[in-house]
Amino acid sequence: MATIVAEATGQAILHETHEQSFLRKYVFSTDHKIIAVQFLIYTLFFLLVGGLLAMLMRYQIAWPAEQLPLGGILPESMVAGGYILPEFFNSLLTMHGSVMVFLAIMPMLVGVWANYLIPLQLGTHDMAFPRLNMLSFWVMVPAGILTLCSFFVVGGAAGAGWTLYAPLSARPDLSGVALGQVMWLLAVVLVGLSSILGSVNYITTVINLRAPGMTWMRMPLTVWSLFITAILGLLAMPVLSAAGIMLVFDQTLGTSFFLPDGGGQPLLWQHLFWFFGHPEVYILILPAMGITSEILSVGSRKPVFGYTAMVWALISIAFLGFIVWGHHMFQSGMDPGLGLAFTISTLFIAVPSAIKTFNWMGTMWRGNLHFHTPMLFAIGFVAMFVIGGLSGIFMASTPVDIYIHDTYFIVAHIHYVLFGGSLFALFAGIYFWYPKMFGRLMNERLGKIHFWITLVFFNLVFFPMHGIGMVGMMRRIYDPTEYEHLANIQDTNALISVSAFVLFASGFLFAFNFFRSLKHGKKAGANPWQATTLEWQTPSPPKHGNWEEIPVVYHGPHEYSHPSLPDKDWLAQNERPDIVTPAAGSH
Amino acid sequence: MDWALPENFSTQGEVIDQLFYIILVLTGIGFLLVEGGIIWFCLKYRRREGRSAHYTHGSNRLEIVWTVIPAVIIAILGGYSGVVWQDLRSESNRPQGGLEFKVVGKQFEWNVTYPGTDRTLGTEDDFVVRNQFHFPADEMVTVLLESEDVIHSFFIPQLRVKQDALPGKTIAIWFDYKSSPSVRMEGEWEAIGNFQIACAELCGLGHYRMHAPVTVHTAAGFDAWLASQASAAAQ
Amino acid sequence: MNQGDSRSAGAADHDGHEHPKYMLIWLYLAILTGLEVWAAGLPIAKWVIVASLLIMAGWKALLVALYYMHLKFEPRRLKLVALAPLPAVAIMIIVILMEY
Amino acid sequence: MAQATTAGRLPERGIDVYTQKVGMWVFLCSEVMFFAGLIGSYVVLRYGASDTWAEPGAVLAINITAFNTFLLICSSVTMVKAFAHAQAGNQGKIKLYLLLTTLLGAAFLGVQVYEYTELILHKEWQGSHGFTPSAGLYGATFFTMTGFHGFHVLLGVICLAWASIRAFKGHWGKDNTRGIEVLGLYWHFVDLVWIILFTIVYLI
Ligand code: HEA
Ligand code: HEA
Ligand code: CUA
Ligand SMILES: [Cu+2]
Repeated sequence: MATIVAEATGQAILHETHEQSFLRKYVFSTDHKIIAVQFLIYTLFFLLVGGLLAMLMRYQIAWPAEQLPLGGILPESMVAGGYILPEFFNSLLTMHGSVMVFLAIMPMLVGVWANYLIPLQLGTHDMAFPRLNMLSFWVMVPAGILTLCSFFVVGGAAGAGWTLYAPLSARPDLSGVALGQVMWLLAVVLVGLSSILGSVNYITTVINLRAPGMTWMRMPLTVWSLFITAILGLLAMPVLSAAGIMLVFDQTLGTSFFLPDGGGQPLLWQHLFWFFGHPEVYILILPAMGITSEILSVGSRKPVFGYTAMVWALISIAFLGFIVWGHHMFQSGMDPGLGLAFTISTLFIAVPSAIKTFNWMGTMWRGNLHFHTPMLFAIGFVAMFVIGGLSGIFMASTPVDIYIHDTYFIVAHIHYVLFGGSLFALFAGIYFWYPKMFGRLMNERLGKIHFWITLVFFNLVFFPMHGIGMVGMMRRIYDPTEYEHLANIQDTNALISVSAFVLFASGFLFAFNFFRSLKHGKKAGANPWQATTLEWQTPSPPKHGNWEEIPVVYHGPHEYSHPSLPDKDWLAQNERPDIVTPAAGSH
Repeated sequence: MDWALPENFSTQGEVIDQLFYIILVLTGIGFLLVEGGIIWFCLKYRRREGRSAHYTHGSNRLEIVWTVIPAVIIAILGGYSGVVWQDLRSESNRPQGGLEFKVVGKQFEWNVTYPGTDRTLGTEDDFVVRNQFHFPADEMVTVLLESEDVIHSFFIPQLRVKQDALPGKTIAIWFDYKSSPSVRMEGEWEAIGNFQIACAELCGLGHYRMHAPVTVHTAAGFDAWLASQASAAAQ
Repeated sequence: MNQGDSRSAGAADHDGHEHPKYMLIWLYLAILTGLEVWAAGLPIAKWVIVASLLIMAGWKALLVALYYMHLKFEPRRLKLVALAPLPAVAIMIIVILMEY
Repeated sequence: MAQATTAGRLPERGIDVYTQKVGMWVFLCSEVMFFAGLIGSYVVLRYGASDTWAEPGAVLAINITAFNTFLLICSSVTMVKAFAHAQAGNQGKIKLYLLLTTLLGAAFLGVQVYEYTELILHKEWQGSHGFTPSAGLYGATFFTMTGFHGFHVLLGVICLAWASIRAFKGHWGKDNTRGIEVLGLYWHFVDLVWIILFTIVYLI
């Protein structure tokens, strides 16, 4: 009986496709693939916005005494007499961080890839709750609009850092930002809502809608990572929402949750923010790890090395992620005893991370490496993430953190894990799944040029930041030349900024490739990378409903180069393994 | 272009720097291992016609190796960091009866309350100097940090000191300045070190210029300075 | 939507168990509420009151979750889903309380 | 690890619970965290500034809220009754109990609105007239927590009203109980949160 019902719903979905208006089909669509593409366009736009903000910031930091070229086109409240104003600089850095984290990288990892890949890789017709899914995108739209508009209200956009430490963030009289801050918080509450709705969907889908034979330990690592990420989002985002709402009340209703004058506690904000914030940074890295594992396996033509260990490492990173948030607060006046506990728990995250790193290398070991663009970015991910992860060790050691806290050492760390990590993997993912999404391949040659420019200039931008951090350059300063101890590093700042401009420009190369290939890319066929997971076993782009018939899964996700396979080096998850002799599988 | 830790002048800076370099070596090894491995694999196993990849799902023995080795390193590092941290910050190690200053951050300045000639805070002869921090060398001094408005952070890079100043709370930190035998004394009050307090926590639009000069004196020079300031304040 | 969805519609949740005595639970909850209100005003040490109130509240919450929300009769994996956030809650509250 | 070679096992069967129910439980997990954030803050703030709290009963009216708690408990039992009758297919009883639940929920909201107005307009608190959200941490936490709970009740009542209308159209029945069960889960959760809020906000 079960299968009959299933087939019936499947058919229903398939049939729906025919008589749909443009609006239903592409705008208010409930098809997970369309929603993923909507998210992709949205997040690429905000990646551009976040990058632009960074460029303005970099100009100011490197040449604080120079006038901003074309500064005149910005309103007086931002750039006066050609100079970026300090309050605008604060908005720039705050909104750069927030836009990148909340509107670009997080929705790109989760909104795009969880939506696109979970149903396809698990072999179902759609998400568990398609309409909820649509809602989770449309909730993001007002969030984006609020964010963009906040630049133009009186007082400017939020300016207390993306961490919004109270009391600065709670008192317009002290920060000079009133409405902008509230708009920021409302936007974040909306992002939180979107991410919770998304998470409910992803978790339920993974728990209940796997194709027959798709056991837990046969799920592709991407799905595993997205599943764990959804759990993190589900449990962390509501705490930020609760805290954010209290902060809005402090600003607008005259409450004093985080204001010491009324008996409130500034540290409470930090605890709540980081209780969310640390799981959040793992939300930003786990899917990237999953994507990397997958692409490395495809590119090396080898099964993922240590699949089981990879799964458990994901789970333990997620779990540890909830008990380390205090490492952002070592110098905040938190109890020193707590600092000790948080040091230990934080350092232990290096263990599952090491497992992942070495397993990625194990995957490449004795492989047959195809250096196509996705593979290059995936390798780049491993190489760059490790640098960011290792710099995390410095900060996790409380005594060392006394010195490097709130310096550019932290900024270097942030970008090695977020750009070198998350964004590299995202680029890998886009190059990899683009043919599935749009039926055409992105241009390989342009892709490779994009990769090399990104790799080189990314390192030129962010590696020196370790250096100037060691010198003691603080974060979030408008004018480093104010300080005697920073006198010698202004040339480094200039180097960083120039490289940052090139890095930004390379984004347009990517954009060009992206849009051009929609029309002119090489036709992809169903499985251009000869990959094994289910999404490649259906036409590109897949039809509404994904499958005429739900596939049946016979074995694990990454079966490449099995010695007994006759004329190809891969075995799709829904291919019967009859040809494979038992026992040969183990090493 | 000079990317190094600035010269250190404090006792706590020594252990911090030492720990920094220990971690640098450990992570440096990890870095070389991983990056070297990646490059090597990329060269050695790049695609060649006719060769196929080695089919394996992994090795439990290796998993154990690369779980246990980092775990051991981490445990030792964590333990040692913890010991150092306790030494530096645990309330029970706070120097008793030494010289104390109260430093209050406020948008965008540092106001220092000096203990006066009786060298104790909270007495009649305390006086406040705006945006100037003087203290004697070779003595553990305690700073009681407060804030009037938002969170600031008291940062003196050359002494490896950093601590947030929280409104509504007083936080004690302690540190010293170790003079070297070859110091040059400058001026009337025998100044031997000049630094800046920087504010390391975003505190509003003047955050970037919230700095104050720090002057370290010889013990004698400091006493003289304190006396002169105290009498000036008394008038 | 497909397999996952349809398979269990029948058996498990319909005739898997007797209906719990809903009215009895209701009485239980009402009496506990009365007890709480009564205990809150007792002239005894504050911490005793707080502790007993918390126990009673927890008890009531448990009754609702187990019987009205049928958690007691659900498969183990659903119970796991329901319990998942509790460690996070515990850690959060314990740590932020440790500051004081 | 011979994954490649294990031929197709039986399809793994999810967790034997229908999807909407799993979804609701997953959603409730996030609700737990939301209220945990609020309650955790409440505990910490109160612990740090206990002198700004009044004795239980001095400002907040315990009797009225005890009655309100009772209303919510009653609505929970009517809700499960509606579900039980849906399973049994008693159309009349489904309508009756869903309607009752809706009304009880609405009554709860009514009492809360009354309570709020009394507090804001007529209560003396720390010398000022009116106990408002800006009346110190006590007022702030009180209104935030009960307000968000009230908001959840409101959403619940709207859904219940919709379910009742459907009941009158004969929508629910022996083979259509899921909507009622899932809505019930939400409703009981709201009750559960209230049980805790009532205790820590009013009684302690
Ligand atoms: C994707 C995001 C991401 C990721 C994955 C991480 C990963 C880690 N982070 Fe990071 N972090 C951020 C994003 C991220 N972080 C952000 C955005 C901030 C700043 C927030 C702000 O203030 O604005 C921050 C800040 C931050 C701080 C606070 C610093 C401060 O403000 O003073 C600390 C302190 O402990 C820290 C530690 C770590 C650690 C230990 C890891 C670990 O998970 C890393 C583990 C990985 C490895 C260690 C590498 C692989 C392992 C090996 C090669 C094995 C060999 C290694 C050893 C044996 C040591 N991070
Ligand atoms: C994922 C996150 C992410 C990313 C990608 C970046 C990218 C960059 N960041 Fe940022 N950064 C943060 C997250 C991120 N950052 C965070 C969280 C902070 C902390 C904020 C705080 O302190 O509160 C921070 C802070 C921060 C600072 C410190 C500010 C300060 O403390 O004063 C600096 C300074 O140089 C900086 C620079 C840059 C630069 C030069 C880039 C460049 O790499 C940008 C390069 C440009 C692009 C990557 C865009 C290219 C893309 C396109 C052109 C799109 C194509 C379009 C279509 C297809 C439509 N960042
Ligand atoms: Cu004070 Cu920054
Ligand atoms: Cu962290």
